[in-house]
Amino acid sequence: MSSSPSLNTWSDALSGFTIGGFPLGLIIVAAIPLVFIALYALTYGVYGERKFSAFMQDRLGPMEVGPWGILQTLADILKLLQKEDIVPTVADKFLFVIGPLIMFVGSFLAFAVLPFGPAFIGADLNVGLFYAVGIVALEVVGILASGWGSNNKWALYGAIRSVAQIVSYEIPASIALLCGAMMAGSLSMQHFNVVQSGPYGFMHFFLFRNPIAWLPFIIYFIASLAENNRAPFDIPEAESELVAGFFTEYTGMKFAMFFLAEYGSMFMVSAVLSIVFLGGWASPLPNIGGLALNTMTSGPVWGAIWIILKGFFFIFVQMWLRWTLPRLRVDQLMYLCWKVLTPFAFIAFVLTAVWEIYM
Amino acid sequence: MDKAMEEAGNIMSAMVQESKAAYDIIRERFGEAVSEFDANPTMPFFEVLDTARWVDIALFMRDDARLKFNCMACLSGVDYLEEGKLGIVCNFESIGQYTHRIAVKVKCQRDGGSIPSVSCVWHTANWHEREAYDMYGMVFDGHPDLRRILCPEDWTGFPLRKDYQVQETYHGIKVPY
Amino acid sequence: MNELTIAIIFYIFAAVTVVSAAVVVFSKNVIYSAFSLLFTFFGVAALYVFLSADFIAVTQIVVYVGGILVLLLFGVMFTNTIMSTDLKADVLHFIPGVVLTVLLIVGMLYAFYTTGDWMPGHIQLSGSVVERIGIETMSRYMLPFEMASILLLVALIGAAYLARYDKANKKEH
Amino acid sequence: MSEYFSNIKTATTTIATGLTITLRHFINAVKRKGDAGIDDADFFRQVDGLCTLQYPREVMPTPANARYRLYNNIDDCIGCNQCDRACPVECITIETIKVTADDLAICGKTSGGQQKRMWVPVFDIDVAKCMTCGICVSVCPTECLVHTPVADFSEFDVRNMVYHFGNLSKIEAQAKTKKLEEEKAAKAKAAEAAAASGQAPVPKPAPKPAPKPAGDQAGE
Amino acid sequence: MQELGKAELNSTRIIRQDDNRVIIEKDLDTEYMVLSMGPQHPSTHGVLRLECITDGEVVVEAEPYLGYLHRCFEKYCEKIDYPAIVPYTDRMDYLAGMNTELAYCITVEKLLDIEIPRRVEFIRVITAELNRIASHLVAIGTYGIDLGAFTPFLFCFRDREIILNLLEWISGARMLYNYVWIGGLSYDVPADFKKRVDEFVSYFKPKVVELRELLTENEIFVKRTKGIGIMPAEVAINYGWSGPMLRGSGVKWDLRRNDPYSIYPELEFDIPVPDGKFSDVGDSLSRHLVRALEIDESLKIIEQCLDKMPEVAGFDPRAVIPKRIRPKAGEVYGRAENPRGEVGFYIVSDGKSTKPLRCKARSSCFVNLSAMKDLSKGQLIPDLVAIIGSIDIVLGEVDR
Amino acid sequence: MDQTLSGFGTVFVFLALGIFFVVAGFITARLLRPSRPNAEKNSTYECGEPAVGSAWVKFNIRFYVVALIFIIFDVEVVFLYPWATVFKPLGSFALVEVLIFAGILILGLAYAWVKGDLDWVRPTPNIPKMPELPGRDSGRANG
Amino acid sequence: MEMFTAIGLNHFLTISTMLFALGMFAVMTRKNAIVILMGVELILNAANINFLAFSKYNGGMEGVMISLFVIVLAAAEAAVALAIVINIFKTFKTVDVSSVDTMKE
Amino acid sequence: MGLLDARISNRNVLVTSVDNVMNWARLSSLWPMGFGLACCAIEMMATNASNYDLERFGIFPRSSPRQSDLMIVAGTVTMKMAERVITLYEQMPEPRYVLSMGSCSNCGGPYWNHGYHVLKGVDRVIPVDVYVPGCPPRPEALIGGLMKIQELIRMEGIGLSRQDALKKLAEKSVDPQQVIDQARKVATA
Ligand code: SF4
Ligand code: SF4
Ligand code: SF4
Repeated sequence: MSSSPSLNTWSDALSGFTIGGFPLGLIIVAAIPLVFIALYALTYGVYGERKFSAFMQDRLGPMEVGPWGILQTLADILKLLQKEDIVPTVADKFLFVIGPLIMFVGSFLAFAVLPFGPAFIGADLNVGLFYAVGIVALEVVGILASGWGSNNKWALYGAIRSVAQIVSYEIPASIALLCGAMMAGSLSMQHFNVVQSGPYGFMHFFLFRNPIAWLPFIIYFIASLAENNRAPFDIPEAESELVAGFFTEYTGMKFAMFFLAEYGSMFMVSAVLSIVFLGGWASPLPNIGGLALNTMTSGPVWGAIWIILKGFFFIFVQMWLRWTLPRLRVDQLMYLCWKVLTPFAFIAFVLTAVWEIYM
Repeated sequence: MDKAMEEAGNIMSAMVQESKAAYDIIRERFGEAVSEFDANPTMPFFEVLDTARWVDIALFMRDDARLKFNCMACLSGVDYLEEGKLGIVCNFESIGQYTHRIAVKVKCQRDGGSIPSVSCVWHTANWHEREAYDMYGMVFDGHPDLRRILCPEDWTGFPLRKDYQVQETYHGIKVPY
Repeated sequence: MNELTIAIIFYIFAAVTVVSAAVVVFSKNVIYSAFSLLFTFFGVAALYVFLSADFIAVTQIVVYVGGILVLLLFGVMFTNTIMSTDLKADVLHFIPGVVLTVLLIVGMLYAFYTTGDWMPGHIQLSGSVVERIGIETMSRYMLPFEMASILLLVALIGAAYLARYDKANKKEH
Repeated sequence: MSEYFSNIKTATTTIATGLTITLRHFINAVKRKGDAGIDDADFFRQVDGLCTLQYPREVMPTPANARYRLYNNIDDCIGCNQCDRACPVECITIETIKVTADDLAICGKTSGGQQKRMWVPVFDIDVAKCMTCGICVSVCPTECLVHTPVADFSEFDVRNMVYHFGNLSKIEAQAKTKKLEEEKAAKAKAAEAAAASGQAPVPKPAPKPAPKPAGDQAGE
Repeated sequence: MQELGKAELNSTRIIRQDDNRVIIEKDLDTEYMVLSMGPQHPSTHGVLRLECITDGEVVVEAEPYLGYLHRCFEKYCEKIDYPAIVPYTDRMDYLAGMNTELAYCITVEKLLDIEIPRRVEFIRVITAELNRIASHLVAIGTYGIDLGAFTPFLFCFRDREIILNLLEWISGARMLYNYVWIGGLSYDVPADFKKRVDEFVSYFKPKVVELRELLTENEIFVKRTKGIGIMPAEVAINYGWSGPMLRGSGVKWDLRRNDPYSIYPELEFDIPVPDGKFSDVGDSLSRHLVRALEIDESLKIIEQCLDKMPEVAGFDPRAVIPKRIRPKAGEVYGRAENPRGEVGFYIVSDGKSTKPLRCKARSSCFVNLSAMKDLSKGQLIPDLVAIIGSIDIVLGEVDR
Repeated sequence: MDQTLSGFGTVFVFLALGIFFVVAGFITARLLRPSRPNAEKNSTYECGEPAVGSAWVKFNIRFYVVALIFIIFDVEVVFLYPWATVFKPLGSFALVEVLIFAGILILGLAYAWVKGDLDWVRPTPNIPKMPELPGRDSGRANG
Repeated sequence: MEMFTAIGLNHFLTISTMLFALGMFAVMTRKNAIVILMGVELILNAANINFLAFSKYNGGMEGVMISLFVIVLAAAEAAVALAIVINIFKTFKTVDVSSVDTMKE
Repeated sequence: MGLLDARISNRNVLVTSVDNVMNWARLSSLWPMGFGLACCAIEMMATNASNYDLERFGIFPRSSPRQSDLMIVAGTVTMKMAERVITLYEQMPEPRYVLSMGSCSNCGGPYWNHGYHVLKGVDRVIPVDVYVPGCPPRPEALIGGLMKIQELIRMEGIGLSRQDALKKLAEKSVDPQQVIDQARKVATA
């Protein structure tokens, strides 16, 4: 069901070629580029993180593997493929294996609703945003499975901390996104982009259109950091406390899955943030008089570029924070979530509602 | 040695004099339980002859308003092979109250000897005594937790004794080069 | 062709749902029960999609998987220790249970398949389900909606109190 | 309540400060510090920017007195054994053979002009054990034992780290030993003969081949 | 068998058996977990092992286990000559080799009763203070890592690298110098030394400020460390704490002032102690602050020394080194203020041999760490990490 | 065919692809990697020490309370999302209604706040004391 | 064949029956209180499937709305029930319902 | 049974190119276990830090042995620690490498003669691939040692044991005596 008939998702566009009503084959065709974008984002997220962090720390970062080290992530993955797989004797074999799977699939599924351009989206669900918020739940279960399945104390600590953290921050995160949904009046991811695109570029973005939007924007950003276990909320995998958190016992490919899932969700939340508050694929450049910058920089290809740029910008900010700040403690984390972010999220919610109705 | 002592007896540095004053207070209280003052110019000390009173002396040293040796700077085990004794040497000082310092020696028999533990007077003695036990094997009576501290639990011998012979293997790993 | 594809997907999810539900019920290990509940909930969510209730499907994931399941898992982890008690759950009243269950299945299925006119026909809902839900909660289901909040409040207060209160210790902590 | 807000405020400002600092570094990453060694006058010319040195490609010069791999210029070694005795780790093994009188010329002089009186067939330094403390170097009278600035010399086999600096091969060493023995025997014979003939020969100095005086005079 | 603890409301007991394994007997409510932190753990700073008995995230008790780096220093002292011990003292506190060397050398010098040339004293103080800065940089940097801030660590190491370069330039080695010899130094300083150190000081000052802004003043950092692991002054003294640890508890005690050695009496510097405004006196933050402020003081000392250092033409730093070091019979306890506190050497000489009869190293970290068990009770695991970090242990010194 | 499915069809494809990706990764790895298990290798990692006891212990109740509060607010959010899509046309009345709804739940939050359920209870840490005098068997506690 | 490929109401009803039966079975036979709770969740899910199925094939919003409220109920139920179970566990040190009812505090 | 376990007798072009790719991946992403024992560990940290930056080579430390490929034994291994080192080594997944850093772990180093509690060389308990000398080794030396490990990996292949690789390397490498001669040249120059 397409709630926005004016828009064609890519799969819709291709559905003319199907013989039945159900274009499964074409969906696959449509999905594959997305998959690659996702994987690309994952691997280059890792590379970017290394480089950015290096530059912030007066280092060079990966240099020797490929020119400027760009093949580093590839080598890492290839290497992880070759690593022996160890399943500890005391571990719960089933949960140990299923954990990374759920984790990865959970973070991967979220990509299905990310629009990469006016006609380039996996699935334009009319509950897209809600779906994006909810799919995190899978990761939670994956983390619990791997933490419990490892039968390792560090892993269990990491998992429980992580789950408590993710579920807590889901509340401010979802309320903050709710504010976005209220501004857009829809939950469809494409709709967000459509209502935020226009000739005046960034002036259409909710962040600039609405004087209160910065509050949910910041709240969601902070909460998304916590949901991804990013610093300063990386207590679940706090190296200096819990060795490696819930994936302490994981080797080789299974570990790679966590790795990819982590960077996948990083991109995911960054993209959601930019879609909901910063117009997603909409071009931020305004048309100035005769200079039709906006028109020039719109379109399917530009859309993908814009959203990836915006996503990467927020990934950059995440990294920037990570390499600057110390880590919070678990009670401070809960304090921040329940006593700062949640009340402010409610305030933002009320203000947005009032603004939207009366202004 | 004798000459040095004589000299020291005649002209004692200010530091040694302070120690002497502190010693006199202890001597006054405990009499024969402590030995004569040794005005060693680099480390003036006295010895506790009656080891049973060591804890009392320690408590007195810590709590007496004139002494206030609130800090035990160091406790070293020593092996007096010729005398057939093991001993400890403790260096005391008073932080924030006085400037005097003094060292105390306590000795015990080499085999099966024991020294009362002063870990109930200074926390710091706890680990130091464990270390002395670990290295020399003297027992500290009343120590709350007298285990080896540096060597593994199942290590044989007391490494710093002068007659220590290193064991050949430890858990199947060859020890000597 | 496409019907068949859909049917296959449906059967996959149906199978996932039922099999994992069976694991939930029959597994000796409570932890496995809890984790296979994940698949049940997920499968049920997929079935909701087949029933055009996409919002409910996502809600299912959000609330059941993200909330209830986590709660259950925590419950299992709190109340069971591998070390002292075993995680195996014993079976009680087995025979009457089986008998009743079989009777239930047979009876219900009989009812379904003999009643021919369950379906008055495909009436498609117009508009988005989400928006419909929004409107309905604000209008027709206003009272239940507000009651739900009170219910949740009461549940929160009660559960928090219970979790805090330690009977053996006779104190809140 | 005011504490609540002031907390939020301090947190925000301090985090912002931190972020500015890291961002400054990020922006400064276009600059590089370069490979100036501490000896260079402009060691501090570039204080911001990346400080990474890409080691196998770029090397920062080590100072002249850097103490890394030991090297013995055996041509200058007089076999005095001082280094061996001074080494706390005992990682130098020296075996010496006294030079026979007729070999003195072959054996040669050190670069300092001192006559060498010892063959050093075995001069092994176990660099795997050495802790580069420099004590041996400081006692060496002829300054033939030196630390080189070469630090990077890892091996696949630890046995390769015993460096043999001896100036004689095994066979040569045997030959020299034999020669020495012969000379000794000859001397003994001569001495006997002298004793027999009643002439007191010049008494042979210390039988140990350790020219201690030489060590002491240059060794401080 | 010893009983370690009990859960409050039931019959859970934690028991240490005779073979020293900890077991848990019967548990009912929340279970105690025995968690072994270390020897390979990112935040135990080496090979310390803490056996934590935890109740959820709360540490009921953490018992430190040492000796994973017991390298028999004291045995060595009895086997080798006085001057040869110097490189081993380096390896004791490997982060502050210069200071430990200095402590050892002044101890032996006390025993030998020799006068040291003034220039040597100045060079010793400069190098020791440089090394103190380097050591504090490591302490602060790794403390940052413990609390999750990685970048300050790298900044610290970047600046430390320059100090290492300086010290390598002087002594020939980067970390384990064997530079301070009994009665002198191994080399005189290079010609440009003063200029370079001066440049370093002016380079380093803004970096200290940057570090403070990045880490010490960061609200998260403050919140993580403030009020954690409070040690009252009186107990700190009783525990024998020294150095920044003791000063963190508010006791103004610095051996450079209270038992002065070398040329410290001629120099002006403050002894930073927390005033209780920014931190609670005696907590982890205070200890961190003391270290951070000491860097400033050390810079001050270095500047003064550079001013006052006499230039002697043809100076031979080995001039007064005795040919053979064989002290007369006697005992001595000498000490110096190391970055981590008081490092003392108790040396017994029998007057006959060139080797000490007994040489005990009083290690600052060993003593500081002994309070760990007491400090750890009732802390959360992250706080435990914060406390260990604030103690700033160097296992080489703890285990010797 | 139902339109909803086509949207979720993509999601299904993503699901399938995700699983496929993981499984393919695992299989490739399985083909490549060596496998030489031994008892020590398969032992639980605990910083190099042999692990004492199982990690499967009952966990702290606090985590449960967090999940509890979460679930309540989660359900609330479920109601708010559909409302957010239609609240503009519905106007003030709907707003008031939702504010009452949210207000009641915020009451719950306030309750939890006041009752300290939102505090991560930190036990009062031990402040070291002076050693106790001999004669009492309390060396343990302080030593 | 038609019966299998054309997914209709009966398919959903069958599945919901199965879930319901499994849930019932769990509730009736299992001793572990938490598994009983899981059984209850299964039953609620089965009910929800029915609501939605009828709603779809009858074309009203009632089913959807009711299923929404059922989910609310399920959440509240799970929260409170688990709190009770945990409390039972704290008191009786077991979650075995058969032993709990014979026990006294 | 994975490919890396296989015994392959005929090594054709395909096998070698697969080898090359896999070796490249392994050598480009050597993750050491963050594991320091003594003074050498500080130099190891210094090597990881900005000035030498091991991350240039894709080497970045992991704190869990499960995710590491390389164990840098940096420092003195004592008797008490030896068993832990074995455990940690065993807990690393294969293929794994060991680099012994510093005199102490090479052969006991400064503590070899009287150090009753020091393990005289970590190769007594675990197989060591590369020995880095020095006390402590300069960061340059550690990097050099890591490059040696990379060299070793380059020589490895499917069906080749580590010994074979070492042999292959030995064929290529220079005689240690030549190293000394070279050093002589350097010193005299
Ligand atoms: S440098 Fe030190 S350890 Fe090395 S050979 Fe010389 S004296 Fe021995
Ligand atoms: S001290 Fe110098 S001259 Fe004497 S043996 Fe050693 S290297 Fe040769
Ligand atoms: S080799 Fe030297 S630097 Fe390394 S651990 Fe041993 S003593 Fe320390």
